[in-house]
Amino acid sequence: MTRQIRDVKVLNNREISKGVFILDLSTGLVDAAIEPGQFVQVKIEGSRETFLRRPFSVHDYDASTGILSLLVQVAGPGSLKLSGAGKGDSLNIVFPLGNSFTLPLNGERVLLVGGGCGVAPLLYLGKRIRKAGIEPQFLLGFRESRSVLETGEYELVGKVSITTEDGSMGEKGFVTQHSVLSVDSFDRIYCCGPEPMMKAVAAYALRTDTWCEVSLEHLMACGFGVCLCCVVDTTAGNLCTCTDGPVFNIKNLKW
Amino acid sequence: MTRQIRDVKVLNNREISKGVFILDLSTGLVDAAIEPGQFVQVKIEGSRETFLRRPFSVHDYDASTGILSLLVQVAGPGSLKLSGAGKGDSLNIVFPLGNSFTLPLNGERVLLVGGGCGVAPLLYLGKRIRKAGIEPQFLLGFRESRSVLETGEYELVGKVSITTEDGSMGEKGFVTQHSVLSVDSFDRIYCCGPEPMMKAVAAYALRTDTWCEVSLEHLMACGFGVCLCCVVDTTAGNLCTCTDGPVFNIKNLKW
Amino acid sequence: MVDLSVNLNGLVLKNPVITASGTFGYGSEFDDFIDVSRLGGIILKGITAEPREGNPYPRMAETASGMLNSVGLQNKGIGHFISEIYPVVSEYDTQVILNVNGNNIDDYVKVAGLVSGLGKINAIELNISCPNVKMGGMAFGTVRQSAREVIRAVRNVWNRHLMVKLSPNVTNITEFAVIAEEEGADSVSLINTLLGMAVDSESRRPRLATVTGGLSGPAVKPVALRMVWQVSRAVKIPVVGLGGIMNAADAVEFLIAGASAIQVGTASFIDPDISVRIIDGIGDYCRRHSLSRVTQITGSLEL
Amino acid sequence: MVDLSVNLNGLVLKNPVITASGTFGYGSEFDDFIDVSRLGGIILKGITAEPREGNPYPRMAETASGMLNSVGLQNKGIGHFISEIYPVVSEYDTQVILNVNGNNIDDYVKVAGLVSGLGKINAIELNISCPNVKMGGMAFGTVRQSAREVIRAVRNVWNRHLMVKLSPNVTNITEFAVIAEEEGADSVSLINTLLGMAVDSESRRPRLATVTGGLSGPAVKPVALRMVWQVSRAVKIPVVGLGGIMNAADAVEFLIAGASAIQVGTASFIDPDISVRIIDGIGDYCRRHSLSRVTQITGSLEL
Ligand SMILES: Cc1cc2nc3c(=O)[nH]c(=O)nc-3n(C[C@H](O)[C@H](O)[C@H](O)COP(=O)(O)OP(=O)(O)OC[C@H]3O[C@@H](n4cnc5c(N)ncnc54)[C@H](O)[C@@H]3O)c2cc1C
Ligand SMILES: Cc1cc2nc3c(=O)[nH]c(=O)nc-3n(C[C@H](O)[C@H](O)[C@H](O)COP(=O)(O)OP(=O)(O)OC[C@H]3O[C@@H](n4cnc5c(N)ncnc54)[C@H](O)[C@@H]3O)c2cc1C
Ligand SMILES: Cc1cc2nc3c(=O)[nH]c(=O)nc-3n(C[C@H](O)[C@H](O)[C@H](O)COP(=O)(O)O)c2cc1C
Ligand SMILES: Cc1cc2nc3c(=O)[nH]c(=O)nc-3n(C[C@H](O)[C@H](O)[C@H](O)COP(=O)(O)O)c2cc1C
Ligand code: FES
Ligand code: FES
Repeated sequence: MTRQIRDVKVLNNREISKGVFILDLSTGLVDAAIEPGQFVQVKIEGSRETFLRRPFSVHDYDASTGILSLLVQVAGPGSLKLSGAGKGDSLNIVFPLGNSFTLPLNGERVLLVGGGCGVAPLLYLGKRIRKAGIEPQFLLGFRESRSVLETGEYELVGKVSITTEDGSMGEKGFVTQHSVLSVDSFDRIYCCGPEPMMKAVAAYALRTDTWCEVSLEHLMACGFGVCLCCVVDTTAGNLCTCTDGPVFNIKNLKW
Repeated sequence: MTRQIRDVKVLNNREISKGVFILDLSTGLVDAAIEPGQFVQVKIEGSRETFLRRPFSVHDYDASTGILSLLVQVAGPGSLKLSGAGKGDSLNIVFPLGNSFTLPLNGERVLLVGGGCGVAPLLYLGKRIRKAGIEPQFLLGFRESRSVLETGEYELVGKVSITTEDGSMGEKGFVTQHSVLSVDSFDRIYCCGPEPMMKAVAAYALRTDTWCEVSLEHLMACGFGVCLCCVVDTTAGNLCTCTDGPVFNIKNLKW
Repeated sequence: MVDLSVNLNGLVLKNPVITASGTFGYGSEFDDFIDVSRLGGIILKGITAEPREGNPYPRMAETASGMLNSVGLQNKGIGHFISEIYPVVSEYDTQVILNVNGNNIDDYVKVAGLVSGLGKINAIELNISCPNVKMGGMAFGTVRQSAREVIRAVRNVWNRHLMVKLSPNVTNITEFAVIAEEEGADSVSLINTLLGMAVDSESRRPRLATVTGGLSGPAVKPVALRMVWQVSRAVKIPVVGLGGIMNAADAVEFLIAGASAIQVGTASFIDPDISVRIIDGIGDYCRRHSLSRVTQITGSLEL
Repeated sequence: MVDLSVNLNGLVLKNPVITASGTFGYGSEFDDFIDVSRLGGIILKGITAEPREGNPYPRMAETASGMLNSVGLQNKGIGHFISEIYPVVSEYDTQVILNVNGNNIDDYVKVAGLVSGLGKINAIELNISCPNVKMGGMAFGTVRQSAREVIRAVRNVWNRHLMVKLSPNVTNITEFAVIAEEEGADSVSLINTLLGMAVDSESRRPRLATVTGGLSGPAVKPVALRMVWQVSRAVKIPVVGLGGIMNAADAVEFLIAGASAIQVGTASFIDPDISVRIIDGIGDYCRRHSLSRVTQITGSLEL
């Protein structure tokens, strides 16, 4: 889809966990080719500390209504300001940006691994995979039960397994320690979360010789390939995470 | 009164004319020694264009309730942001700042001349003068009838005469052309408004040998006498309009 | 009808708005957002003789009303440009200007020489001021003698429009503008980024892998305006002003201070369509002030 | 208990927070807001031998995350200071530092000589970097030879702590720091304001009566941090860092970059109590990072 600058209206904003919000935005764009893994750059008006836009993954997109959802974790002034957006507020976004996840082929077994707010792009990816006839397995890792995000929507899409570091919910430990990995095997792993967690998942995938794509959250200035600030060192040299990514096959990363 | 930094709550904000707002602030300070002509420095949070505080005159202060009112004309980003403040919002102000008008003596005839939003400090001044037993004459000049501010409150305090440049309300012309100046004479003139208007009033006062104080609106960085940015050239050299003023007797100005 | 065109010492622009090097890619990144051909000119991302990987990540830090970058001239080299990019940018109906960089004089000369064969390129911008590439620990553009030598060497091999981009990280920028003029430059552009730094207080680490980087955005506008004003009074060649221009009012300020044209940099990251909106805004300004030609604004500061 | 005290080459401060010259008046303007004696030190507004009226109004222009000023050292002269202000500031239980200025070397020497008789003043800050006062069209602090001469002359008549305030408007600030060190300065403070300018596009007039003025505030912080880092690696005498410090995190960044103490400037205009809140915030930072002495932060940048 052609990238565009657009004023969109906030339809709804709800806190799904402490400091984590889901914003539903009315894009007015029905049936648009917005792919899982892509992101939007949000302008944060009226905040003295935010000069640049802030990137957020497409958490969900309903092609029939044109509603695009973002999952926003409060991390600093920009996300804080965004978390306070109310119904009817206008947001200026540039979207859709970036490449997207490679969808699986018929009959493949798919694992979606998310850590904390790294789950953001996985719901929409899961929905698209399910639509193509595959029931994905979600494996979601959190610090503690308090920080676990609502999983209802994910359960409609596939199986959901959870780990918490303190064992207060699901299995105790990191996602890479979850029993699902020893019980089942997968053709494709998709992963998004904090970098140490993605590196652990990548190591698991390499060890088990499993195909794996990760979504990188590098610092971005522009988001559409002109500033060259967001680079990641790959086997093909420095690539932009905003245009060549944010999704990369781990075999191309120098991890 | 000791100057202080204080968070105050907005009790009410109403638009009294296009782009002109009155904000009532709950200071929690009852019976405070806030004098007519003094001003407050308002911090404008969440506006990218406003680094410094913005000065606004004390438009009214009710010693029994501690409510302090500001009259805010939208002139740029700071006043625009302030004009959008809602009931319950918190504002951080530094106050009370500056000197104050010299109150008249018993039995003196008093004229209060305001131009546009320069009326801001005159309501509270008029109230204090009335309380001291003198009924002041207000002479308020505006561009056109559309920009005339509500005069109800002023009428409770004294006589009110109005000029508009286009004659659409009151007498046509500038304040210095108003008939009240040829009919009556005054012991004291207090004036606040755009500089050309204050200069015209000062010229009238000098011509008629009338005592006259004006309130200057110079650009300010600090508002409490440390930056020396707000100076006015006086017979005593450069003085700060924020501490030596904003009220000056015209005989001390090099106008 | 307002005449927005400007003539920079022979280089004719349909309007005074040029996009700044390193902030506009090779133009095509903006095709989704604007009609690039509406611009007065586009300056492409900095090019070098050989491919460069640039500096390590992180290369960016946001600061108050600005940003630091330490990209370090990542590019695929002039050879790749000629074969892959030149054919594409030649299609734009605007002045396409190449930003030429080097580690030493030979590099600069080599690039300029190769560009001479490219008919569509009427001008190069000689970048002697990149704070992220060093020569003996000091950028070319901060030492008078080396600035003079590189300008002279390039002038020898390049006979179309030569714009020299000056560094603000000097005691007296007018000296460098005068040197450019003396060595036959057709115009000067300023400012490049101010050398700055950012620290993360919690991790106690620099926020850029290279520790220091170049500051751009509205934060630097007062410094840029001052330098444009100083330089425009010191030389006769046209001055192209930039640094923190975010809207048409900012652009007009630079013209008033003495610039004949302006460049839009960092602002394009935030509003990819801002450059064309600035063209429209300058037109509005001219109409509002009853000016029939944009050139009437240049140097109109009333003292 | 965190030990916040710092020893600047013999000048002991109870904490590393000093208020910057020209932004703190003579201290008493802040009595309503804070207990001035809590500060590590206060630097009084710039003083000259003779009274100065300063520059004409307007002297201030707000810019993106900063402000320009062209006050021009308005003050009533050292004589007035000694008789009227010195008795008042002597009451504060903090290091009271005088910011010394001049049009020529004799002026500086005269002021420093007179201050020698004031027992409470343990340090002067030699301001060779005010962009609003010129000497032959160029500030003292941007020409090596004149910087050296003025420091040497003052060092001859002043034997308590000599802090030299450096200008950021130079190609290489470390050269000036080294000169200060060579001439026997006890510390250097940086940065003074960056020379800038603002224009009103509608009236086409400069926003300052003097056209150019000094830029301060968060906009300059990246430049200031970079210079503090460079200078702290180039000299052995302590570095006092300033430029855009608005909160404790900013202050800590300067300490990490190499400053032994910091100054709070423009921030005091907006939050008159910010200097003491920064002291508290630095204490909190030390506790959070399990540091028993604030001096452990200085120069702790991890490369
Ligand atoms: C492609 C992409 C997709 C993203 N998707 C989401 C998402 O769906 N939901 C979500 O909550 N967050 C997402 N992020 C991260 C989000 O952009 C940052 O949390 C946000 O920009 C922080 O801005 P701030 O002003 O709140 O905090 P800041 O003060 O700017 O930063 C707070 C912390 O976040 C880090 N950070 C800042 N900017 C970025 C950035 N551009 N990328 C990564 N980390 C950053 C900083 O290093 C700092 O540690 C995504 C980032 C990228 C690059
Ligand atoms: C002592 C004093 C009392 C004041 N009382 C009132 C009042 O009661 N009601 C009211 O509406 N306004 C008052 N003003 C003016 C008010 O401070 C400015 O309108 C306001 O600061 C503009 O801020 P802004 O961000 O909206 O616009 P900006 O973009 O900052 O400025 C818009 C226009 O206002 C002028 N301006 C900006 N700051 C000031 C300033 N500090 N003083 C004067 N002019 C300025 C600018 O030159 C510009 O022309 C007072 C000013 C002073 C100094
Ligand atoms: C990410 C980035 C990359 C840049 N790369 C170049 C470059 O390659 N060559 C160059 O001459 N200037 C480069 N610049 C400097 C800009 O062209 C411009 O001089 C500077 O950013 C100031 O303008 P601004 O404040 O409008 O951005 C770069 C700036 C940024 C922010
Ligand atoms: C209004 C104003 C007046 C100043 N006067 C002086 C002065 O007299 N002497 C001096 O050395 N610095 C003076 N300065 C510079 C400050 O001390 C400081 O170096 C500069 O503002 C940068 O710090 P900041 O960004 O924290 O304000 C002045 C700054 C301002 C804003
Ligand atoms: S964020 Fe600018 S190129 Fe990727
Ligand atoms: S506004 Fe700072 S001294 Fe008056």
